[in-house]
Amino acid sequence: MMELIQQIVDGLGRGSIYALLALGIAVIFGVMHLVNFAHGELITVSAYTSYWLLTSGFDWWLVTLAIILVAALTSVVIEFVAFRWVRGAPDFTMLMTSFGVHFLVQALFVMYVSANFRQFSRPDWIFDTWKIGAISLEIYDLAVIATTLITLLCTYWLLQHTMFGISLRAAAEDFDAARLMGIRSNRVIRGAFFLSGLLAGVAAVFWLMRSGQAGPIAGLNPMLKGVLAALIGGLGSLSGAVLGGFVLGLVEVLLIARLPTEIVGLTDGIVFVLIALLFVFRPQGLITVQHVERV
Amino acid sequence: MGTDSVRHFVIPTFGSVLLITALILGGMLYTANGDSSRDSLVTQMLINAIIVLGIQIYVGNTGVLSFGHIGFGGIAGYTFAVCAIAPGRKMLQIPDAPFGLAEVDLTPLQSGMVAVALTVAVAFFVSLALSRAGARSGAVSAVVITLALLFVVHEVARNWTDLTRGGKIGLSFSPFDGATLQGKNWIYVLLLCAILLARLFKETRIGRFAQAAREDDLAARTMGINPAIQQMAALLISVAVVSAGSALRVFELGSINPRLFFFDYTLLTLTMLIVGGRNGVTGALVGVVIITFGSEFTRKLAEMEIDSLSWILREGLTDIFLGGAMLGFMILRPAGVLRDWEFDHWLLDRLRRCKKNKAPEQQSDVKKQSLKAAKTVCAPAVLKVDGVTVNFGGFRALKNVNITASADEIVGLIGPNGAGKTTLLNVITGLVKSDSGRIHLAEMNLSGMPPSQIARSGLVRTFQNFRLFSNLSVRENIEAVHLMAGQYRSARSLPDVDALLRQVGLWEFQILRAAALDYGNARRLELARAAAAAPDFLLLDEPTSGMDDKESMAMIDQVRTMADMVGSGVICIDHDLNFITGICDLVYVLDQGRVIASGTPVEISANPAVKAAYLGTATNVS
Amino acid sequence: MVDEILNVENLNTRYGSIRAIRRVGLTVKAGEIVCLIGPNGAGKTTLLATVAGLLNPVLGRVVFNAKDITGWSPDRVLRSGLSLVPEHRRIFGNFTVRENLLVGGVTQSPEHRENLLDEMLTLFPVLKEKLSTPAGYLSGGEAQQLAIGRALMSNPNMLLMDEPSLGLAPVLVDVVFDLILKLRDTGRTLLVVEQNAQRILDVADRAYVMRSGKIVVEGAASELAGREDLFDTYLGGSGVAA
Amino acid sequence: MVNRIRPAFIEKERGSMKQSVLLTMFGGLSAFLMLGTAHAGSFNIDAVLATSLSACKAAPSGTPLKIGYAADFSDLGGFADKPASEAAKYFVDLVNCAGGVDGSPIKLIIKNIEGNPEVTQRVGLELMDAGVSAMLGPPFPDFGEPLLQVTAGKIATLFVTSTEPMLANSKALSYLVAFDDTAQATAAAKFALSKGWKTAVTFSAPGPYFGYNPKIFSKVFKAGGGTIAADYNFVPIDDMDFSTQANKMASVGSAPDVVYSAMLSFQAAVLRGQLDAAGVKTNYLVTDAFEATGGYFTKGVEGFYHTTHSFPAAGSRVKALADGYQATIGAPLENASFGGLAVDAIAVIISAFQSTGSMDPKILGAAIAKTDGVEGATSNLSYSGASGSPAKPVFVHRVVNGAPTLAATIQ
Repeated sequence: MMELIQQIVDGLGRGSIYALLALGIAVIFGVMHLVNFAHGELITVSAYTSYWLLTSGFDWWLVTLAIILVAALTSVVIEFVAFRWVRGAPDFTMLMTSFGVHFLVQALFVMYVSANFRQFSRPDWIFDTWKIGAISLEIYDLAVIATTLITLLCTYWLLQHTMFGISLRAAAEDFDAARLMGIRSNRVIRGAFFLSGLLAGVAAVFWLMRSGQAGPIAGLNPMLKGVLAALIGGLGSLSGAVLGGFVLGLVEVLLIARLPTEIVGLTDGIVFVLIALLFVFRPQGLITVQHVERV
Repeated sequence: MGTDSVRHFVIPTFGSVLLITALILGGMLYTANGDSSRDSLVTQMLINAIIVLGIQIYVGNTGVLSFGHIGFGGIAGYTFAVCAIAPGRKMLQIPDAPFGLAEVDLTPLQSGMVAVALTVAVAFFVSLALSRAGARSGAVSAVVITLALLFVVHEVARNWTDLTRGGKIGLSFSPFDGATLQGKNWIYVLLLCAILLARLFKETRIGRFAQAAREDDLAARTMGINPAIQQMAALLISVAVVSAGSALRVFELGSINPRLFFFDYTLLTLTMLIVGGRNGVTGALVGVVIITFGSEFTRKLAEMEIDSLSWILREGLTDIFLGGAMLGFMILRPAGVLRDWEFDHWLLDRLRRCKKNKAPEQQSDVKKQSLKAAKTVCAPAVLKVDGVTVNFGGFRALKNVNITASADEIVGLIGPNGAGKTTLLNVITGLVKSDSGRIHLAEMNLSGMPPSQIARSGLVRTFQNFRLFSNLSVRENIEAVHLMAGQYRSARSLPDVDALLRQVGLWEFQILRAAALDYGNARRLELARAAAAAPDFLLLDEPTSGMDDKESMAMIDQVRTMADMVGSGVICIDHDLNFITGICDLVYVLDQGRVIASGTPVEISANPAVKAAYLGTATNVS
Repeated sequence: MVDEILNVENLNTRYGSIRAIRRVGLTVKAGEIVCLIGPNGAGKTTLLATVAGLLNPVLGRVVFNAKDITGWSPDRVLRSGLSLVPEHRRIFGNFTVRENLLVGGVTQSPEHRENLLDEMLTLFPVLKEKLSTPAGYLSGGEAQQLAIGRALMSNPNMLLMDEPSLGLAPVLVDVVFDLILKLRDTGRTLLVVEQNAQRILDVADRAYVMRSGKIVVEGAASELAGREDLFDTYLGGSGVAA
Repeated sequence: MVNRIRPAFIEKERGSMKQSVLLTMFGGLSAFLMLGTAHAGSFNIDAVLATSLSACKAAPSGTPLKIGYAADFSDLGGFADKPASEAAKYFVDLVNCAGGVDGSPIKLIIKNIEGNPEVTQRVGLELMDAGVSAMLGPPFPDFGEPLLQVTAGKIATLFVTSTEPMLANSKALSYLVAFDDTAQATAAAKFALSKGWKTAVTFSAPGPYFGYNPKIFSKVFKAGGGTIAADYNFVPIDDMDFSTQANKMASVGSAPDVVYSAMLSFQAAVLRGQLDAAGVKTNYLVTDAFEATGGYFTKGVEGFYHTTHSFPAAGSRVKALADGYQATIGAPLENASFGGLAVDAIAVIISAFQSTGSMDPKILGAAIAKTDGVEGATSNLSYSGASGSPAKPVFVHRVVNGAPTLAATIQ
């Protein structure tokens, strides 16, 4: 029992980061119908930012702010450079565009920075734990969960109660109708990328605190987890993405903890099989978004 | 039939042979200086071409984006390696291989066949999963499932060390026993097979159906095409080609490791496919050539030492080229360099033009085939709509609708906007489920059947907003449905494609892309396409909308002749009362989901309730 | 002409490769109700969509309030004071009624938005009770009122309405037509596409009849309403001389 | 003797432009003096490393000895091949500056394999077409194996930074320059036993390196009387959360004496942090991955032991290489160990060339298998008796106050 609680706490810690990444992907999918496989590049850029700032002696608190800002700006820049030209194109085109961006950013870092991993120091408190009975709570996990909850609440508030949020949701639901209401498509899409970048930035802070390294492919793994979580949740649904993130985190932890050692290495593979099965039997993901086709 | 087999078999075969000849000659020219790395580049390019063509068979014809094909390649590659590597070497590499695989000793040819067979078997189950998940053009579920396959193969290859020796190292042939390909004959043979398969598959019935579903899934289904089966067939064939190519790739590289068939290679092959034009075989080959030589050129460029340009001529340039090519093409020319242009189409066109110059084509008089005579032997089929009710949420779209139509008459369905006419057509063709009521055609109960089966049973429709197969030519639009009729409606005499084309006045435009037609012609094509299915009933949704008076009146004749040619009844929704009175034997009037009147056109125009429903007066029937 | 608020000249729009409207011209004077009637597929909706900026014309111009708005994006058109109530209403089903109205007021300053919201609630008392209901649960009539209210939230000078009575029960159709009159009384100009020709001719000042992408008849509504041959014209007759 | 003193001298004088000019002049002088005393035609690595590029001897006029380098500059192998190729270029410049080898200059041709197996084969063929007498190879077997298919025993390939035992095959003229993982893990186990550690926990992943090292370690550790308490699985590079494994280890009660793994430093640091937090205090012994990722300065690795290729002790050749490189190029050599291994590889080829006097790839390649006691930058290398893996010492570092100290040298 204690073991299970412990694993749930661990899983929520993992899932929080996934949830933030997935939410960012779902926001963009909502307004543009784009599965953004270039979302991980925001983490890559954040990683190099933290490396440069930390090795120049800046404090983690400052770096945190910088990461979030840089991620959000990068997201807007990527939209401006690439995605704005394929707006409204078939899904196939947009998907391949996002892969093109992924390729290019990676190559630019190999070209102009280094193919090597760059290490930077983690904050001091990162491994501190509180013991409550048999359960050890990592401060880090608590911080992640708390920050994620706060971020999600802020995002929720933003989406529900500000004109920007309402515009964003309106554009996600019916883009043309939203334009007819006076919502500027440029502004709302840029806003979506900015928000998505902010969320990726918050996720990046925690991801990087733990990984402590930057490399050209630093964003690949977080991108995959984010996309998977968003897919589990049903892509178009924002709450589904958050749910998907937590589900993915929990499933991973439970698999790592419960699988026999010989096949623990297959955890990612098993997660993929589960997701494929989910799509075979529920192609819309956990939460279904209705899209009506008129004949 | 003769000209058909020329167009769909002889010329494509001839074109494919010319294509491979061009590739081989080009390769020989490039390697003429005896440079062994150039030789190797050409070999690698030809192998990539096989794999890309394999992917093209699936992605091009069905429009479903697959990330999984390289995963299949991985399965094939490992199977091939495990079978073909000499037992002595395997004892060093994987002594603990399960099922005694370490002792297996097969020739490369046998191993290749085992690899293809095994992979196709796996593909069969994947195709079941894909069709269960409703894979179709642009569906996310297909992307996820194929991506999952790619990752699972990669993870298994990394973790099943007893069989694969794990990540980063993998299996390898002994560099001494001549594992690399002796001569290129095998590659040539396989490449020719791949080109022929890909090219001819496009012309087969299955290929045509798949392309129709790619262009418009819904329209294909209402024309009697069940995309799931075509996609399954396309997947199996394409996986077989990819597997053979992957086995060659492993043989040529002399080794395999998990990275060999993973993300990088998936993106590389997809880029090749997309750059050239994924819907065409010539396009796919051109893409392979462009990307191969483009990246080789950038690689050489990056090796150059020019101080002033060292900021760009450095490592990573090839990746910049690949990423840039992908991004640039997606933004500027998403359909690729050649779109779906085929070399042999162009060839045929040229040949035709030559012929025309020599001997002017005799003006063929279209003999209006009348099949009605043949049909009158048995009583005309009757379509009965019996007490159909449909609710959308709280809104009752149809209320206890009863309609009877006989296959020897033309029945009109009129009523104001929102009366439920289109909904009724949707119910009849199976696109909308009714909450109660039944639909019978002759003695058959159609309720609950999927749209494709209803179409095969003899009900085919057109759409208010066209749903043509827009990237297929006018002729191909009709041919796809005609092929369906040949398969499922062979009990009836089928209309001739040429006759249909001439009848609706599209003969001149037959090689035009359907998307390029103007309004009236597009409507006429929809009519001809539906007629090609040799249905018992043609269901027409607003056939004259957007046409001017002259065109509308001409349409009366066209619909009549069409119905005559294929011997079908017509149910027709329209607003144009002149059209309706001109064409219909019987008219039903719908308002707010119920039938408010029925009778001959004359009776109907005299009925005040009809006028009220249309123009909306205070005497509105409620 | 000072009182001409909307002027459409020689407008041609393609829908894909298809030319959906051809050489269409019409004018609307300030304070008028003008209706646009004609059979399905005549191009009425395409015309409204082009005026509102959803489609780009291949030829011709649209002048609104003395400004050439041809080719403007929909949000810019809206900001210039021209609002479209689209066909099938297109309300945001997952939004509450209040949120739907707020989206409509996205171009307004926050205070003004609140004022407009109050104004709408007095204009549409039905919506007041359902402020926090998801709009997807509204009945057809309520949804139509919401759609109109949402369009009015941008405080437009002129309203384009596409089939406002479509799919409504007769009682609700009355409500909608009363509303159209009420809106005119508040000084707004209306261009209405309507299936229910007789009813709209009763309230409109002038009418245009479209067929096959062209305007075939134009005249005072009262005059057209009295014409017995309208029924035939409307349904495909060879046409009455304008 | 002079060059033994030199590194310390450089340490002191670094930073001043004027002095560094003086320094290079002095270096040139000392090299000249040394070569003067050395036997003509022989090759002395210490002398070469002490050469200054600003005072070169007359360019050698013989047929150049061509050496190819199929290097991976992509995100996969760039971390190793970038610094290694930089050091190789620098070293070849030094050799040529010092008069070449037996009158022949060395020509180094570096080509990027771009992390792509197909390109690797083409690069191999291009290098062979260019007439190289031997070539250096990339760090990983997933490109090494395809390369060996085209070299096919016709030319020697020296894998500069790889430790994969399967790549070592003197029959295929395929050689390692670093010790292989068998030697590395055996040395680790011996070191653990010598510290008196009795119980160990390993972290492994299936496959080579990450799995092979722990496997050999366990075998040797058990044979020496130790116990392997448990083996935990992890995902190399990607895993950033070991709380599940840490909690499991904590629940066992008694901490092991040592945790052994081949994981990369940023991962090992996370593991250690989480184990510390879970109350498991233990020693950490990891492989050379530390220097691969240059992770000394992160706080999490304090006290770690790791097995590696070299130690830049004062007066060592690696230190001479790194310091000379920095003084000449103006930037530090990103990774001295990998740089040292590249110099080792060139030294081995030179030695084989000198012993046979032939530039024929087959003769030269076969001669490598018979070379003994080649003086390299990281250590001396011997190939005779081994099947392509050199016999050379394993250095065990310990991180103390954020800097490496030499804990042991295991032969």
